[in-house]
Amino acid sequence: MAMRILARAAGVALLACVALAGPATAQGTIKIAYTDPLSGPFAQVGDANLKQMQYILDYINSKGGALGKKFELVPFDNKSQPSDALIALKSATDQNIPFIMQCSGSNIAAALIEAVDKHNSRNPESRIIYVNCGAVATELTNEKCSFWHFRFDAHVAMKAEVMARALPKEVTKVYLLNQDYLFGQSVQRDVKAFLAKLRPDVQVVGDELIPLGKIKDFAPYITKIKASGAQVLITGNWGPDMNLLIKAGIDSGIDLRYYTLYAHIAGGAVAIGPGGDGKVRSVMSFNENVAPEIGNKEAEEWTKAFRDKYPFDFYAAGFRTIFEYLQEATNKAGSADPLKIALALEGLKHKDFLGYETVMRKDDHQLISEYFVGTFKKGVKYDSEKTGLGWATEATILAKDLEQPTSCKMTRPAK
Amino acid sequence: MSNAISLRGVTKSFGRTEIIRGVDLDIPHGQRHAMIGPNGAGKTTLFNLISGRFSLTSGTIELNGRSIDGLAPHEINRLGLSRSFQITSIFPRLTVFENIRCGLLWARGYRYSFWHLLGGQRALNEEADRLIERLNLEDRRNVPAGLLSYAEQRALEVGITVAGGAEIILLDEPTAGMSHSETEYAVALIRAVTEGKTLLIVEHDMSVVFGLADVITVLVYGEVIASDVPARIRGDKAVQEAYLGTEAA
Amino acid sequence: MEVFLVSLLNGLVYGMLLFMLASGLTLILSMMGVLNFAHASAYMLGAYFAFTISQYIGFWPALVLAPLLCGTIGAAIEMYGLRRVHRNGHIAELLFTFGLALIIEKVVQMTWGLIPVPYRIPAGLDFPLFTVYGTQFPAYRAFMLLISALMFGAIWLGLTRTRIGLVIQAALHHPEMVGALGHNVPRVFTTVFAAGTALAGLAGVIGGNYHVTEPAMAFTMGPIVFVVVVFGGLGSLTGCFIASLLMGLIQTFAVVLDYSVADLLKWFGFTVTSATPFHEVLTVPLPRIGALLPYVLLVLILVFRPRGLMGTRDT
Amino acid sequence: MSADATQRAPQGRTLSAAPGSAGLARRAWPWLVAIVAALLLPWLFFDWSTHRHSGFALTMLSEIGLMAIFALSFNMQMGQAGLLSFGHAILFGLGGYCAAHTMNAVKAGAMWLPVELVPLVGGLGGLLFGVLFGYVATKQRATAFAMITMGLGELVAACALMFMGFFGGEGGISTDRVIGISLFGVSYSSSWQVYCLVVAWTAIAVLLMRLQTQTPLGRMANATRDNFERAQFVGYDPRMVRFCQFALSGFFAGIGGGLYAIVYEIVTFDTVAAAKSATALLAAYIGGAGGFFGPFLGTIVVVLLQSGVSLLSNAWLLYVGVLFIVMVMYAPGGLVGIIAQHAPIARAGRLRELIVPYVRILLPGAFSVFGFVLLVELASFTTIGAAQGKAFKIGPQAVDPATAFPWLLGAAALIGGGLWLRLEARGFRARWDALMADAKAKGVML
Repeated sequence: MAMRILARAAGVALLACVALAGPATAQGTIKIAYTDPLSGPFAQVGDANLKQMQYILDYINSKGGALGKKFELVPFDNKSQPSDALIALKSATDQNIPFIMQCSGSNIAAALIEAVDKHNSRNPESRIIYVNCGAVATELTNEKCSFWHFRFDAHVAMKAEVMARALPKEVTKVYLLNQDYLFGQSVQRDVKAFLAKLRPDVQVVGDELIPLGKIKDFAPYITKIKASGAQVLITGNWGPDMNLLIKAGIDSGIDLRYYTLYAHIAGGAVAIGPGGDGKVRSVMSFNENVAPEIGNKEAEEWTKAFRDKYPFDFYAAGFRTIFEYLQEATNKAGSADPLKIALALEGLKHKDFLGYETVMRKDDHQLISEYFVGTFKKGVKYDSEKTGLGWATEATILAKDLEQPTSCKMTRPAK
Repeated sequence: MSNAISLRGVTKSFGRTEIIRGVDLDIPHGQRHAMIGPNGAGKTTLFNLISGRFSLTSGTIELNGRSIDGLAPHEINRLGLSRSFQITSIFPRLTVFENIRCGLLWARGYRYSFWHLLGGQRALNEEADRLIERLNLEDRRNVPAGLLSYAEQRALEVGITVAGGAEIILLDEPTAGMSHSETEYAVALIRAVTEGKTLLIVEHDMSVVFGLADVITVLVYGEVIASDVPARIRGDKAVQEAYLGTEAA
Repeated sequence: MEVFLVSLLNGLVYGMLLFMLASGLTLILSMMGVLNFAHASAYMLGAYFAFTISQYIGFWPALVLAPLLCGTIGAAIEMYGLRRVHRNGHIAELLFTFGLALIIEKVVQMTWGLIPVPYRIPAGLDFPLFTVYGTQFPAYRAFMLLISALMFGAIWLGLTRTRIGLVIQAALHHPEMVGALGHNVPRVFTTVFAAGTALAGLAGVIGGNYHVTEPAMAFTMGPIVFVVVVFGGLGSLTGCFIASLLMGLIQTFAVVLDYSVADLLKWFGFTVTSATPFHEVLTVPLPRIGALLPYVLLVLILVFRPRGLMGTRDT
Repeated sequence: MSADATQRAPQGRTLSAAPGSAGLARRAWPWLVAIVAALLLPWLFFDWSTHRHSGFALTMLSEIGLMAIFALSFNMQMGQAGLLSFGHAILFGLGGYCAAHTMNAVKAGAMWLPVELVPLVGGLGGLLFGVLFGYVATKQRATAFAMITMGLGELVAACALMFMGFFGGEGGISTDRVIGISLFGVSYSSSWQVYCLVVAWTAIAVLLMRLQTQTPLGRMANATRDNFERAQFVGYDPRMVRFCQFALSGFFAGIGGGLYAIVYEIVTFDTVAAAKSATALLAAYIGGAGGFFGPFLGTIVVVLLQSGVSLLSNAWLLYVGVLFIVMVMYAPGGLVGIIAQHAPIARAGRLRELIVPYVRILLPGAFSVFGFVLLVELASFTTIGAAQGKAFKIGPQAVDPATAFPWLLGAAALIGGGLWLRLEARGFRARWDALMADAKAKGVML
């Protein structure tokens, strides 16, 4: 009987040998390594991102790719572990892949920034650019900024400003509830700072930190929020911590509006459900109703094509901006050399597919683009996750209003 | 200081059941002392009290004139008392040699050392091997103890108990379940390895008891009903009534 | 007063949900000695089964069918898996259930997808039952309380009034005695494991729509259930019941009480000063670490009273 | 307890005589071979066209080295002392944090320490926390110990996110191994140099742990595992034995953590999290907790699964789950157990006669594995992978998973292979029993 295991072990060893040899890839493409959790409890994030990126890349490639080559995505599962992300990085640099992309988790982002920096200075022959598509800790383009790191998502402080700007006039009492780690703490700090600056009339009646992913019942928090008399709950929570929080609030029937950063991400709509009609807002770079709202037929068609093809929402269409930047910078650099591309990316201006102006700021490599606040409600053109409700744009904050100062002191490599 | 073990008014209750009811007992140095009594008389419980496995309900127990109240079993062991178990208690996944050596380690001062390599401790290893030879287990030296036959395990148990050279030895039915010849060998072994030591032994086999003991104590229902030299115990009416009469038949 | 009453109700609801999960594990752990890591997976399966069944024939049949399905799976696992592994020791059993948990999670992901499924509270129960100081108390929570109370009663009757129940009860106190009693040990084990799994499934059915039904729900619920079981004590359903309510209430009240652990310890006679190790940790306000409190209690009780609250023997 | 000889193999051969120089050489050569092999292995992946080492292979091999230390230190508790810990990673991770802080201090000029000794700092950190947590945890044993370590693990992991000072929050503590101080004048800027350091420390740590099993403490840890009550009556306080063993295992776990800090140049809360602890448990069990080197073998398998197979399939966790279940059901002694079962036959000199039977069962085995993998991948592809815009391929051949053909093929391979395997297994078992009987007759069982 023990032999059956041997057989299986042999199979595994075989697979492993193949793995060690490195994933075989087609020649003549420009590869982009992508690492995020693709298995385990957080797999949904990476998986949904991957599908949307693939759709966008197919489109970009149909428009000619760059330097006459196509872009190719090479996914690596990092299981939410920085060490695995670094192994992915090694694998990418072994294959001379010019880009590594990562969206989920500022801990992994911090590890990657450091590792890419060190790798590029130690191994100038196989440099790589880190494309950050969603790790939003503010310091990554401030104190911890790096020449090789380009962030294509608004950071926490920017999102906090979006939130403060979008807060309706009649709101005077807000409650803050965030996860007790770097990200949640900075949401807490930045929201308070921007409320004080932009909305001195607003009073923070409660301010709470909760352990990450440990709370199973949010009813007690709702009780406390109710008792505080808050009109709005601002939260940076994501995953179960957000889903359960909003669900508990809606179930208790209290009159409260929820301002979130991640309610529009995969799974949010289902978790909130019809009870959340008109109650939940989310700060987002895109939603499927933006295009019809601003009357951009082309963008709407392109978005709809994704919906028709895949069984879930196209919330990350903003990734298109990323790939268009990479496309443009690569063409401008005239080669796939990461240093040349990085220099081409600096200060690059680009009109995104919705028609808004964006810029990759040279000082800190932070993309400055427009941002939206959406309301989750009935009666929108494109609903979310088949719930009958969807995101309607409530406020659009333009790039020029999000130009925040940076403390970044970047060291640039000698040319 | 003349007594190795001294019990005064020892009682032990489990819940409301009193198992040991006021036992007084003195065992002088160098005596071979046997304890007999019917099943459930509390012999093993008394062993457990003396060796610190159970705590006393009331009374005092002294070893060499020192109270053992509140001491943990290993502390009592370090005072020079070693015991065996009725149900074989060895280290089944270690070899016979290592079992014996474990019995020696503390006594030879190795304590919790992680800087001595046992392979290099020649004196220690030779001592263990000598004891194994005396136990007649040299053929089985490198066999895991769990694979030994029952009689071999009992011999090993005695070996572990006496290995450290404790001054006071408590043996709980060392020959239980052995064949006649095995018993004979075991008794000779016990006699040899406990030479000059204080021995307290619980035994059901009367030939062992009367062959080995200097003094016999009879325990019935948690009380000492007699304690005397073998010849007089044999003639004791109360003992015969309570115990020997039925058992000897 | 307002906050107190509402928190009390919330704590009860959460505690009873915990109890539903933990009672099954108490039975399994106490009798079979299996640290069943797949227990929370059964909770998840219960929720997903209920979701699928309720899509076709409604919530009420699902309330019965889903736990039965979970129980059947549990029985199969015990008969064809655990029983084989049993002779290889407890660590093997534990790893077996660990592997099982991994497989169940992946299978759930492959069957129902990675994102949460819209498992909703049945329309018949989706209304506010009453309003306390302006906060609605949903009827569904009352229903959860009712179900768990009924379940507690049913287990109690089952254990005290049926033959197998009496055997199980005896075995809870002296697991080594089951065989000696001349009973069919494998059958008793299968029954217990199936029943425990079914209970977890039931918890999933009524907890899945109260919370969110998603592939990570087992992962997040797992450790806390162990805490409840060990805290309550092995072999004691009553202990488990009290521990569940206690954990529910502690976590609920921890949120509304702005004190630090240092203050709590003072209550028990420990004074925390700046010289105390970990004083930085101990002086953090309670709401911030409310969810960690169970683990603190777990460590404390195991160090000072290893048999747990009402356990019949040491853990 | 299973009665296979594997469990006892390490204790079975104790040298009672002091090691002579000949004996030393005899026992040293496997170590030397292993070290040389470890140093040669990366050259298999060397890219001769660019004259570069494969960073991926080096990092993976380094990961194997440091995780092997971690798994072996875990086994100092589980295998040697019978203490099942669910929170062993806290010792590993805290050691790593200490090492990272130290490197930063050295880099900042606040202290002097060569890179080569940084793992030692990690070890001392692990020892310190091992003493601290060991004091609490080793008050109990068995399940209570497991639960205490679980509680401690959860608490430390949560603290690692909450308290910025020592843990650096979510971003962790990043560091730079190129601190300019080296005993051998090496910069450690390349992965190859780091790998050599990892090999050296792995060899040292493994050797020390191996030797520790032959010390009085190591032996008494075995004794308390086997029978904690008996250990008391030979004068040992089992709690103290547990405590010392726990603290020492913290030392070695900390060395692993220190190497982690050097290899990855960042230490985050993931290093103290439950998943890391689980990895050690799995490695120890798969490899075989009964033998000393089992966890080493297990680590190789687990790291290859985690970092290798996960690149190929996002259903890798499912394979891990199945592997464990199959292992605990059919090979409770782990890989080392399987190997050790062959020892009597090898001693009887008839191992060669097993080759043909093995081929005969491996063939259907491979078939059923192929069928199983195919079915899982198909299911995974249709529900998760399809939308990633890739085609499903069996080898070079693209297959449409929407058609019945691949599913039928998978099912046929699985079921057919399974039935065939059952058939062949009978013959194999007969052959095996015959050879074992022969070994028994020759008296080479032990």
